[in-house]
Amino acid sequence: MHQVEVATTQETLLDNPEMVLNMGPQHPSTHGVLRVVLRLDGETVIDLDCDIGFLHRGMEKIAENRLYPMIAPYWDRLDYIAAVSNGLVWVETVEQMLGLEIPPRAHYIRTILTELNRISSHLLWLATHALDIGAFTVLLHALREREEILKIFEQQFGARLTCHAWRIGGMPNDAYEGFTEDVQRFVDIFPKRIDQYETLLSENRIWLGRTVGIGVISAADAVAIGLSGPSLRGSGVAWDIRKSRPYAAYADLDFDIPVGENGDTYDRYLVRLEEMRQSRRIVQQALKQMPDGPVNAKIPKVIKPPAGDYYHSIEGPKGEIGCYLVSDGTSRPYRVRVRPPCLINLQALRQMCVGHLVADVVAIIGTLDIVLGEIDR
Amino acid sequence: MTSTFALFAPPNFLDDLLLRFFGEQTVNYVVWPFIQIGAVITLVAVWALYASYLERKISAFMQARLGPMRVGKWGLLQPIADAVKLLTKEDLVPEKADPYIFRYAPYISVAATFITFSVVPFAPDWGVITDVNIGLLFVLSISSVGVLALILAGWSSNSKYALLGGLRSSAQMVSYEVSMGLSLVGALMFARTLSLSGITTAQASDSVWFIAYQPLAFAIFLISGIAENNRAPFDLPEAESELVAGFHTEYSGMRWSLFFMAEYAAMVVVAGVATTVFLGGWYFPGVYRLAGGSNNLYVFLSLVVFIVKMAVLLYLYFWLRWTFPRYRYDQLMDLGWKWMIPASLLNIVWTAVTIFVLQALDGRLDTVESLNRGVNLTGQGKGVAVFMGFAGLFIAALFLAYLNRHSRDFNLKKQRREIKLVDVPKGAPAVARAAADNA
Amino acid sequence: MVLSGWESVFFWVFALSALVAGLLTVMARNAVHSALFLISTLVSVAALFVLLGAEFIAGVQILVYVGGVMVLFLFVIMLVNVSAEERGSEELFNRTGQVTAAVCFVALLVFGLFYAVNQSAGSFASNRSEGAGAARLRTAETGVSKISEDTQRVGASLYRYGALPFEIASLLLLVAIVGSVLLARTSKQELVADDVDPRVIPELSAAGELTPAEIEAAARAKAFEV
Amino acid sequence: MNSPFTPALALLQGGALDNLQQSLQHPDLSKFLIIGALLFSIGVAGVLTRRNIIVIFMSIELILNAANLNFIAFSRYLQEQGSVNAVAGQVFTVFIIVVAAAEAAIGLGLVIALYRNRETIFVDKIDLLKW
Amino acid sequence: MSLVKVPRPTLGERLKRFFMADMFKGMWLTLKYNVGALTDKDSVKGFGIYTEQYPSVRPQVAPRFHGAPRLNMDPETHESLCIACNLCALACPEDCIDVIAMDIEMSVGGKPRKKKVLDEFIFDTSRCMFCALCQEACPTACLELTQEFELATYSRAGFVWNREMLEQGRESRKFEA
Repeated sequence: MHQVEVATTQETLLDNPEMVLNMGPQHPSTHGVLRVVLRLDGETVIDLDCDIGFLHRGMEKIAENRLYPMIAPYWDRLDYIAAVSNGLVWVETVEQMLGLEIPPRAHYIRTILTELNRISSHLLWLATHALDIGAFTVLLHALREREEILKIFEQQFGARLTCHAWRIGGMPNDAYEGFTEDVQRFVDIFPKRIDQYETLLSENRIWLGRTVGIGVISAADAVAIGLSGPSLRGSGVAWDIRKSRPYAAYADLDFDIPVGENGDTYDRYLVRLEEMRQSRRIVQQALKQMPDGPVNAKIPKVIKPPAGDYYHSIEGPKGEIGCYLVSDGTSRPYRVRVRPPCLINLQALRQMCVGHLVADVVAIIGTLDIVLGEIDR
Repeated sequence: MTSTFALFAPPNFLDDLLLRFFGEQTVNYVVWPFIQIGAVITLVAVWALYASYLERKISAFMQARLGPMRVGKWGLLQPIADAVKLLTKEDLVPEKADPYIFRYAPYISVAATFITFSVVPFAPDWGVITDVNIGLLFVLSISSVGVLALILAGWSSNSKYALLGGLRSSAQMVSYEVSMGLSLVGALMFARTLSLSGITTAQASDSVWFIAYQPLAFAIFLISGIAENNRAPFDLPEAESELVAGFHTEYSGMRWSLFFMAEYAAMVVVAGVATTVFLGGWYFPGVYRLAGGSNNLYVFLSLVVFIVKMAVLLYLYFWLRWTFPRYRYDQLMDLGWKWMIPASLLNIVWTAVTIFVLQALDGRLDTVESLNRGVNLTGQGKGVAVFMGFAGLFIAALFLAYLNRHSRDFNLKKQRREIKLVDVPKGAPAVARAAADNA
Repeated sequence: MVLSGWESVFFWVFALSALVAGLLTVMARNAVHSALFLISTLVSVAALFVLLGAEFIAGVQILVYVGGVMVLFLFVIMLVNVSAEERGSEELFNRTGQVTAAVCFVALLVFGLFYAVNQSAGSFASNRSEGAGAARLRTAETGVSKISEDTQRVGASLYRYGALPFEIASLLLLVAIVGSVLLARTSKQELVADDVDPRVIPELSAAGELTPAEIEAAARAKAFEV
Repeated sequence: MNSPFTPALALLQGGALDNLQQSLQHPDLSKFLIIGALLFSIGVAGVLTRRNIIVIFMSIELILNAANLNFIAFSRYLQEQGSVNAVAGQVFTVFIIVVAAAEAAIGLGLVIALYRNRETIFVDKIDLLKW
Repeated sequence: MSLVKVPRPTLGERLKRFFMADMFKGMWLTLKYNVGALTDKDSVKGFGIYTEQYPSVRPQVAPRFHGAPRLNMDPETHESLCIACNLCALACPEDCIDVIAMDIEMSVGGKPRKKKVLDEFIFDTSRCMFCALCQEACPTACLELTQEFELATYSRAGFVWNREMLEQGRESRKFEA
C-alpha cells in the first residue's frame, strides 16, 4: 500500500488544500484499533492509507510452540465475532490431515452452530454499520437477536464469545438438552426481526442516499484484490465455499447464494441481509435432518499429523477463512498460516474510498465488516 | 376571582404584595419581568437537565431497553447525578487552543438561546415576558448569533475534527436559517404582524391554527428547525461516527454541559416558535369557556395548552432522532438549498396567491371579514384557504420534483433492488459459473 | 428626540461599548478577535437603533451582519488563518504616512463635528411634544409596553417609494452570489462541475494548475453521479 | 461672528457642569451624531492604517454602520419633527445593509482568490496589477 | 456514465415515495416499540423491554459455563481431589497453571511409601482464556471452571489465585442494586 505523507506542521485549509486527517486508532467508527490516514481536499478523500498492527499478538508464531489441541482457543481470538467458524477451520484442517472420519451428528451440529454464528456476526455487522450511518435503533434491535444466539452458545459451549467450540475429532459435548427447542424458537422468531430491520433501513431514503453508489467495486476488481465473502458477492460473483468445496454438512443442505449487482454498499447490505435469511434456512433444514449418534470420532492420544502441508478453508461470515498447516510429524505444527478474510478485504478500502467524502469512509469501513483481531492477528 | 380558584390567586396576591414595596412603574417594568425571566430560565434549565433523561428513556424504549434505572426510582435522579459529575469534572483547555475564545464560546451559545425566550408567548397576559413588535425577527436574529458560538468553539479548539465540525455546523445553520425565516413569511402574511403574541391572537380570533393554511410552511419550518438545532438526522456537526463530536470534541465538564444545555434549550425555542406560529400558540378552542371568567385560571390553562403542544413537537424530535440514519454533509446541503429554500419561496408566492384569491372571491363568496388585524376570514374563506394550503403541498412537491429531476439523491430514492439468488448445484465449483455470470 | 431615565443610561452604555469595541477592532492583533470586537460593535449599534425606535433595522442588523456577514468573515479568516502570521513580530500598522493621514483625517472630522454641533447647539434637543406620537401606539400583550408601528411604515415605504431600488438591490445580491461563487472556485472544482472547456484542460495542466491525478479524480467523481 | 470654539468656551465658562450633566442625562440627536462620527473616524483610521485586508474590510463595515447610525438618528429626528416621509432613513439603511452584505460576499471571494494566488493578505504585499 | 443500476420505479412505488411511506413506516415501528415498552410487560408481542438488570438481578448462567476455577474436594473427607498429576498444567495453552507437589511419607499396609500430594496450586486468572482444556484434562474431576464470573480485582496480584482461594472460592463482593 502506498504511503501518505503525514505533515507535522500546523496547516490550514487554504495553505494546503489537502488536509491530512488521522482517523483512529481511537475513533468511534474504525471498528477497533485501525488507523486510517486520510488525505482530504475539503472533505473529499484524495488518498488514504491504513495503518494496522495495533492488536498484533503473534498468534501464528505462538501456534508453532503449542500442541495441536492447544491451538484451537487462539483461533477463536482472531475474528472474535465469528469464533465458532474460526475454530471450525482449525479442527477441520487437523482432522483432514489426520484423515479422521467425523460422525455425521457432529457435522450437523457444527453446521447449525456455524450458521448461527454467521447470523450473529452479520447482526453485529448490521448493528455497527447502521450505527456508523447514524441509525442507532437498529444497533440495539440487532444486538437483541444476537443475544439469543449467544445464549445458545453459552448453553452449548460454556462461553458466549470466544467459545472454544470444537475439539479435534468432534465436539467436547453433545448438544445440550433443549438445544433443538432453543434453536427452533430462534428460527421461528428471526424472519420477523429481519423484516423490522428492513423497515427501518432498506427503503429509507436517507439510508439509500448514504449507501447506493458508495464504495463501488467491480466484479473484476474484487476478484483481482482477492475479496471474499459478502463483499465479493455484493459485486456479483457467486463464489461461496459452502457450495464449491462443501465441508461439514453443507453438501446435504439446500440453499441459495445471494448475489448483488452493482458492488456498492447497498448491495452488500442487501446480500448480507439475504444471507441471514439463507442461514436461517440452513439451520432449519439441518435441525430437521440432524441424525442421532455419537459426536466424537476415535482420535489418537497424541495428535501427530503426518509430515506435509495442507490448506483448508471455509466460508466464514467475513469471507474465506483458511488455514495453511505445515506439519513435520511431531506433536507441534511446523508452521501455521491464517488466510485472513478481513485483512484481504481491507485492501479494497483505498479503491472504494477515493473520490468519496469522509462520511462515506465510515460507511465503507462498515460495509467491509472488518475485525481488527483478525487483521492484526 | 371566585374562591374556587384560590389556587390561582398567587399572581394577584403577589402583585399586591409587590406594590407595597415598589412603585407601580417598577413593578411593571422591572420586578415582574425579572420574576418571569427567572421562572423561564429555571424551567428551561430544568428541562435541559431532564431532556437528557427523557431522551435516554425514550430512546431506550424504542430500542427495547430500560434506560437509566439506578439513580433513584426509575433513574429519575440520573440527570442530577450527571450534572454534579459534569460540574465537578476538570475543565480542560487544550494547550494550543485560543484560551479566551475557547472559554467564552459556550456562554455565547447559551446566551443566544436563552435570550430568545424573552419574546416567546407562553400564555396570554402574564405568560409573556415581553411583547416586541418584531418578535419573530428577534427570534431569528438572536438564534443566528448562536452560529458564532459553534464556529468559534470549533476554531479555537485547534483540532481538525473540531474545525471541520465548526465549519460544517456554521454552514448548516446559515443555510437552514434562510429557509426557516422564509417559511415563516406565509404565516406572517395571514397574521399581518411580526409580534409573536399578535400572531397567536390572530389565530385565536380566527379560531384556526395556521398549520391549516400553511401545512407546507410548517413542514419546512420543522425540518429546518431540526437542522438548525443540529439534531439527528441532521446532526452532522457532531456526527459521532465521523467527526467524533464535531465542534465540542475538545470540550469537557461544565463547558461541554453548557453546549448541551444550549442544544436542548434551542429545541424548546424552535418548538415554541413552531407552536406559536403554526399550532395556535396558547390558543385552544374551549379553554376560555373552561376557565369560567377567571383570568388567572385562563392564563394557567393556556400555559398548559402551550406546553402540551410543545411537548408533542419535542417528542417528535426524539422520535425522529432514534428512527432515522444520518444524512451526509452534501446531501444535507442539497436538501437545504435545493429543496427547502425553493419550497419556502414557493410557499410565499402561493400564500400571496391565496390571499389574492380570497380577496378576489370576496365579492361572490363572502370570504374576508376584515383585513385589519390579521386576515379575518369567514367560514367559506377558511375553507378556501385550507384548500389552497393543501393544494400548495402538492404543487410544491411537483415543483421540487421537477427542479431536482437530475439530482442524484432524488433519483436514488427508489424502492429496494432485488438481490439475485444463485442456486449453484451442490458440490459443483462455482468458479466457472461466476465467470459465466460476469460474461 | 431626547432620551431620559434608563434610556439615557443604556445609551451611554451601548455608545461607549460601540466605541471601545470599534477601537479594539482596529487594534486587535488577531483577526478573529478583531472580528469578535466588530460583532460587539454591531450589537451595540443595534441597541442604539432600538433606542432610536428602529427595532426592525436593529433586528435586520443582527440577523444580516452578525448572523451572516460576520460568520462569512470568520469563515474566511479561518480559511486563510491570519492569526498565525500576525502573532509574530510583524508590524500591526502600515507605514507612518498612512497613520499620519488617518490621524489628520480624524482630527479634521472631530474639529468639524465640534463646529457643527456647536453651531446648532440646542436646536437638536427639540422641544418634542411628549406623547404626541406615543398616544397612537397600541398596547403590547403584556399591557405595560407600547408597540410602535414603525416596522409597518418601513415596509410600506420600502414597497412604495423604494420599490425600484429594492429590486435593484435584489439584483445586486444575485450578482454578488454569482460573483462570489465564481471567484472562490478553484479550477479543480470547475472541472468537477464540468464547467471547463475540454480544450482548456491541457493549458491548465501545462500551467501547473491541475495535475493529471486531479483530472482523473474529477472524472471519477463525475462517474459516481447517477 | 462666532469663532468655532465660542459655544464650547461658553459652555466651559458658565454653568458648564450643569449643562454637561443635562446633556449627559438627556442625550439628544447630537450625541448619536457624535457617536456615529467617532465610529466613522475609527473605521477610516482602520482602513488607512491596517495592513491585513480582512481587517480593512471590517473597518469598512464599521464605516457603513456609522452611516447607518446617522440615517436612523435623522430619521427619528425628522419623524418627531413631523416629516411626511421620515422612515426614508430606515429604508435607506436597509439598502446599506444589503450593499454591505453583497460587498462582503464579493470582497471575501476576492480575498480568497487573492490568497490562493499570492498566499498573503497583507495589502502592502499586493502591489501588482497583474500576476 | 453511471456505475449504479437502479430499476425504474413503478407508479405505486412513486406514490409511496411521494407520501414518504418509507419514513412513516420506520416511525411507526419505533412508535410501536415505544408504546410496547410501556404496555407490553413481558414482551409477549415482541415489542417489550429486553434488558437484564444485571447487578440487581443475577443472570442465569448456563450449567456448562466456564468461569472462575475451583479445586474440588471430596465431600466426605474434605480432602483435595487433586493428585498433583500436572496434566492440567500441561494442557494449558497459556501456561497459567503451576502445580507444586510434595512428597509425603506414609505407611501403606505397614510399608513406608512416598506419596505425591498437592502442596500449592497457582492459577493465574489474568492469563486464563477459559478454554476449559484443563478441566477436560483433569482425571479426577478436581479442577473445574465454575459459574462464578465476577473476577475483577483492584490489583494484578489479585488475579493470581492460590490453593486456598481455589478451594474456598475467592471472597467476591456481591454488588447489590
